[in-house]
Amino acid sequence: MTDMFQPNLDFAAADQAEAEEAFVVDLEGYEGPLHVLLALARTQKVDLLKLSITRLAEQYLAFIHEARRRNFALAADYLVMASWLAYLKSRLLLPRAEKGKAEEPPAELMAAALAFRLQKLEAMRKAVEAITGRPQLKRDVFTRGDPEATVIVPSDRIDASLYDLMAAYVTQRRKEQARHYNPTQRIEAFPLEAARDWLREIMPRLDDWTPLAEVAPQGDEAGGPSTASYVASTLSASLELVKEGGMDVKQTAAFDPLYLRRRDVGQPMELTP
Amino acid sequence: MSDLEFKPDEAEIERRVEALLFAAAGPLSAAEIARRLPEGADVGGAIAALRQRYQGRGVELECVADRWRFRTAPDLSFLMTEEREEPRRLSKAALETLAIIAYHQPCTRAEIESVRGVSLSRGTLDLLLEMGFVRLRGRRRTPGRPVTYATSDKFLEHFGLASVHDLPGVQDMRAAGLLDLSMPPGFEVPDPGRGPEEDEDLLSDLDHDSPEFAQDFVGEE
Amino acid sequence: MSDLEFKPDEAEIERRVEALLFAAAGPLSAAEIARRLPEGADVGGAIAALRQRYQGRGVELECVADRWRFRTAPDLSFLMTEEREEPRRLSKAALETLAIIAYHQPCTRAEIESVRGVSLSRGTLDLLLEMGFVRLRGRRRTPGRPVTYATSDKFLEHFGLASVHDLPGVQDMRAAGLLDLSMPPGFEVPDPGRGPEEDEDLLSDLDHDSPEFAQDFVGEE
Repeated sequence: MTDMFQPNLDFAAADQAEAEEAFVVDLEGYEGPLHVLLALARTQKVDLLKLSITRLAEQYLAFIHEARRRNFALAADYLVMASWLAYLKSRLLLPRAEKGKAEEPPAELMAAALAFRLQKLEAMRKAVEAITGRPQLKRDVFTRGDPEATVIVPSDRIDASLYDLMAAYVTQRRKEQARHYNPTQRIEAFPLEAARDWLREIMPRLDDWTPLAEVAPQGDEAGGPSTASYVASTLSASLELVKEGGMDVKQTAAFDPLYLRRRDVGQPMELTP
Repeated sequence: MSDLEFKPDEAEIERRVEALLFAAAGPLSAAEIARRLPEGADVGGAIAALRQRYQGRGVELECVADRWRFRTAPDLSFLMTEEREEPRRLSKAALETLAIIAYHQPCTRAEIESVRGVSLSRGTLDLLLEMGFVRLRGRRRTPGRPVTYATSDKFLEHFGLASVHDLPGVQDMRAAGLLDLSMPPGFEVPDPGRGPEEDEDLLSDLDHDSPEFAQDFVGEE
Repeated sequence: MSDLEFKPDEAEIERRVEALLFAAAGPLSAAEIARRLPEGADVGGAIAALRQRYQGRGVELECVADRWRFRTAPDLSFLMTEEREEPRRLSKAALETLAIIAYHQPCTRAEIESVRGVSLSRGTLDLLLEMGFVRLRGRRRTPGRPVTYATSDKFLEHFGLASVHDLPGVQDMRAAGLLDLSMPPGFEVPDPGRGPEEDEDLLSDLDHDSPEFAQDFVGEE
């Protein structure tokens, strides 16, 4: 690894120890797959550009395996990275028989790109060390504690940034929103109990698959719960009945209409009058 | 630090006293200085040496009521009062008003007040006009023909914007972490780059006789 | 005052610059100093002389964000226990984000995320903005016109840097190609947060339009 600046990077040593025990799986310590990969790559103790991606892939997969064994809920990006690495590794190892899919870059190029990215992240982490290692104002160096009574103020600055402007605007709009919000105006909902009673009442008629919207009671023009509330409460109640074994629900695809039907097999308990 | 092994010599003590006096929020007594130095350090000697060193410089070491502090050489005090320019610090009200004008321009005083929910004190708009961040733009063709306000070129310059189109929008506010889930789904930020509105007469159109009208109000930048 | 009759010599100019810098509440630019001195005064020479004079003292003259200020010598920080303010601790994520912005500025949120390989969590960027270390700088002239971020003068002042060119290691990193934001071609690290094609488009767009990211319309003020 090349130390391009700040030779006293003691954090490298600390991380080394951490990386050697990389299988002490502590996802909390990592921000994302790239940070895990960087920690793993350090154990190879080579220039990041000469990194063995296949070894790195193995290490990472072992890490993921261990993490799953310990029942960590792994974020999707960890798993996607795992499969991508496994794929890259396989492409690196397989002899290049014929040309791969035209649009895909050679595996070596993809590997080099990953190495570059790790190198870049590493450089940024060193940069953090280098910057925070500098003498900081009010921590290491101090300006005049008691400037003169008649102060010379740097005059060509106005204390207002674009961020201040944005923040001021949002604050305003938020306040305005709060003013218009009227908590006494409650939205009337279709009660769940009523929805259950309603379902029990019409159950005998649900021999065929019926769209949810038709099963739910129709809203009243003059006030009362909204149509959405009728549908939502009816859906909740029907799911309860499905759980109890009194009903079936189906949907052919996401966002398609839901269909309800009375269940014939198994006795629907006390539902039948 | 390495205090324990390292026995500071006179020059080092002098440096330390210099730093302490410089950074202190008020005058320090010899005892207060000694407390922060290694035992046996000759504080009196260091102060005398420093006093000597700063003799005739732009800054001198002064003793007030047995305490020591740096102060400007008396003959240079004229420097301190001359050409003193206060930085223009925008008050919260001014910044908020400016933000509303920026995003909702052109807008009238009543519109600003309706967003802010409080009435605008006279000084706020005046200040913005005087600073040159805001200009009178025209008149709304509504009863009373209220004046409309907009931002000026100086505003764009100060905030580093090429045009009012470049004001950060909803996406940017979200990216900067300013908007969260508590914001209503319909929250929108107007695009302030619109041309003159239908119901608005621009001041420049109105006042053929006195094209300088707007400038007169806004003042020199 | 007696400026008109009295032609100040170099030593006198140096005294005056010293007095001004000591009295200032913040760093002063050479222009700000010159404004308070007789016309034709060699401010640069005076600053160089002062810098020399204070070399190795308890107080030193330093250039931050193209301005000058006196500050205590870094090796004496251990003395300053009373003056020390416990700085707001920045998370690892915030520090990395700050470093990426500092070394790659101006850069967009998407670029920060692509370096770190994770999406920026709420609170990271807005904390940096709120602390004043980072500022919105302009917009990239690419589809979507994303806002670009840069470091502020306060960042340079806090870490004692004369300019962003003085960031530690920046020359070496640039020479090694590490500050290039465009990834090698065909590189698609999976990123469930964003569509990979979108990401790639963005990066290649950048490549074509502007190899140096100089396209930010906002110049330095």
